[in-house]
Amino acid sequence: MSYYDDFLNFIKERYSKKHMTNENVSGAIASELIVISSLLITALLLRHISVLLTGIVIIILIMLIVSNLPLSIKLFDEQDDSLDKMMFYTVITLGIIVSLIYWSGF
Amino acid sequence: MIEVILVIIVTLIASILTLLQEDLLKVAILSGISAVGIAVLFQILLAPDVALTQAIVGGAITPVFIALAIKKTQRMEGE
Amino acid sequence: MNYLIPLMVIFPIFAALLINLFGKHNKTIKILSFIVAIILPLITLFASYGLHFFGGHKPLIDTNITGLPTYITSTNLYSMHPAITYSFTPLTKVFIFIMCIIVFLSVFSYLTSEKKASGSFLFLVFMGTAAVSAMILSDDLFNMYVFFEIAALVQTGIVIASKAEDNYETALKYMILGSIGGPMLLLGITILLAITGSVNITDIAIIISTVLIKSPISKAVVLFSFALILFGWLYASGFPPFHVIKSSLYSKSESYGSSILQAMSLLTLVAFLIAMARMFYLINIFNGAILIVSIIAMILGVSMAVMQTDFRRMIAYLSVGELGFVGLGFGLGTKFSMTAGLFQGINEMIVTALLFLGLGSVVYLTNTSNIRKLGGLISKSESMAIMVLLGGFAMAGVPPFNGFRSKFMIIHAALLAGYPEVAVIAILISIATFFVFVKALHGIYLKPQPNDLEFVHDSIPKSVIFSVAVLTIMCLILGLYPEIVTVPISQALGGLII
Amino acid sequence: MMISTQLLCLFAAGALIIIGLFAAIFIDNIIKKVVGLSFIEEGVNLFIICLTYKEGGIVPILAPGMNVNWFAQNAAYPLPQALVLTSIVIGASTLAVILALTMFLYKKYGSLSAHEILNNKYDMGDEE
Repeated sequence: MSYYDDFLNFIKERYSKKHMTNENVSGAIASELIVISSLLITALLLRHISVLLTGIVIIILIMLIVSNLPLSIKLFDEQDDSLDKMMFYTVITLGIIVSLIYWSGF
Repeated sequence: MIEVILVIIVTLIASILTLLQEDLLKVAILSGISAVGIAVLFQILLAPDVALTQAIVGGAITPVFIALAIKKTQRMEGE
Repeated sequence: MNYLIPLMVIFPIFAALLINLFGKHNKTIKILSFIVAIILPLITLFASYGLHFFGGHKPLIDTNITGLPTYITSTNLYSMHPAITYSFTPLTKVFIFIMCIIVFLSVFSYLTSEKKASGSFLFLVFMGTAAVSAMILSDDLFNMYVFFEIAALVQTGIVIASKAEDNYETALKYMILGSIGGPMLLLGITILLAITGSVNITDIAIIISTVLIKSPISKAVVLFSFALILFGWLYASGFPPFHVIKSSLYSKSESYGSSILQAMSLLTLVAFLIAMARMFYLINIFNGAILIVSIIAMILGVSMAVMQTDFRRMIAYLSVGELGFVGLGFGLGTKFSMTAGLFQGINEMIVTALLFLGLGSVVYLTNTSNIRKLGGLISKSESMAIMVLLGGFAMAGVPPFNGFRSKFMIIHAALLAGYPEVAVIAILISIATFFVFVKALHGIYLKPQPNDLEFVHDSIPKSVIFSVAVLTIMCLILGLYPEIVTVPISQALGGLII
Repeated sequence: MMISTQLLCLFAAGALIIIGLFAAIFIDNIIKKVVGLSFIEEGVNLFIICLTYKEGGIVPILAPGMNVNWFAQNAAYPLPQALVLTSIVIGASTLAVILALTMFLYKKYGSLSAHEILNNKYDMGDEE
């Protein structure tokens, strides 16, 4: 249960001004599990390109995830309705899509 | 060739200056200049009908829209 | 020549202008828009399949002109399409018909539950219907781009016309982001136009697959244009990074508006997805790119939906996440999976409309959408609660509803194509969807009613219950007899994708 | 390598698009941001017209008495030019809608800063 307690404390610290309910905590935990499990499974798709790459990527991913817990709150903060963040991610995505597709298509 | 380079330089400088202005009315006018520069480029690139439309829409109508919006809001950026 | 095909686009535009003209006369526009909304699905139903060439300019190969020089008859020029071409296939028929049904039900519940009908809202609704119908009918990329921009303006307009708070801000954000997404799509289309000399999708597909893909230099140009069109498609369909703005667009509109908005973005998604699949299917990273984008959309959409406490926002994020399944079908790249993906698209359209309309009644009753402040509404209307529950089942993929059929097909297709990971992710996302529904339904209907909950209206209008019931029955029918939809889709796909 | 008119104009189009993307991220004032974004649209239009250009060609208008074969070989490509006309009008109408929305929002907030107006965060439903 220590993970749950850590999580609860983290959220309480973060949103101490507002009242917390079970719904928020259960939602945050569910979202956390979904994000972690689906990211790891998605990384497995790389095995169609190279098995070694998959291993490296998964190890890096696990390290990143462990060092960034809890993910869901951070993701939530990144995806609020502010135009600055949306615009930033839009331009970044444009760059990533164009360069990745251009260089990996050959 | 030299006139093409001149027009391009004017267009680009106008569009960069647009983004550096504090006074929003100057933004409207400079964006008009840059749009007219593009219209001249259209004429050089053998598209006279597009050049006409661009000169009217970009050089006159859009700056007027912006100027009207400024009149309803505020003129200087920092206020 | 089949004149009912262009009528599908012209009639709603004409009706929209007429309704806007009578904007002051409440009774007139109510009757007028009701009649138009009835006629719209009928046009689709009675039109026969085929091509329509605007201005009658057929390709030279189809005309009776003889004595042309050999440099025309021996090249691609002979079979090129000079006119804007609309092609009406079983696939388009299914999509436009269901869109029209949703428009009818939304407009019907709008007209009966609001005392004063707003002419501008109805104008936007019919204009949007025309735009998305044209997009999915059109065989011409530039025509699609023009209607895509019209659809973006219409979506903004529907949000502006609503009474939700902060709607102007959301509309402005959408427009500002759109001024990056739209031009990039245009740039991609123009690069294709420059290298092939045509904007007709069939011509471009033939030229790319026979000539351009062979040489590395021209392939680079095709790849560049694919990247730009993919980016424009992300904006059109609300995949990440546009999922935040799209879901906030849905949640800031009236429930009638949201149900039409999501149908519009779904049709846009399908139209551009089919166009891209026809043009770029030979590029080796096409499937991979679509697959990755869809999976990211599913993960982000559903994980965000789980954390919301505003139920409109919840459904909005869910609908973005479920759109990922449509992309998933195309990303797997087999004909079976594409059929499954498009079938899922249809189900998604029906179910999300059901949920927006059904839960919109909660906003109608209490004027709030925050789950914290709600509770115990099952005492107000049991039938609505049950239908919303069934809708939630359909979206999460519980048998015997349509969502189960399409998701099962997608998972099956993923296993057949050799991607078990994709199947696992699809199942995970479905479970999360179900979780979201349990949370929302408990919060709205089953939790004890808070003392400070105030009611604006006393009961839900009968028309909304009727609309939701019709949509529920459609879910059930499609779940029991999926052949009604899957057979025409797979027939049409066989002809479209070479 | 000789630098042609077409190549120069392509560079200009690219520069305009990049200026627009720069404005999208770094400019805060909404009116300036929108003007900057309209540069993306204009850059794309310029790009399209560049593609139709033919070195030493003529304007694609068929005057009476012109030899049709000679015209077909020398005229610029007219189809994209027709498309650009539509695109210009779309850009202008989008700009008009954005400016109208800006005017509404100015009444509400008394400011033109995108950071102040458009950053209203959506919390976990805890407001009020």
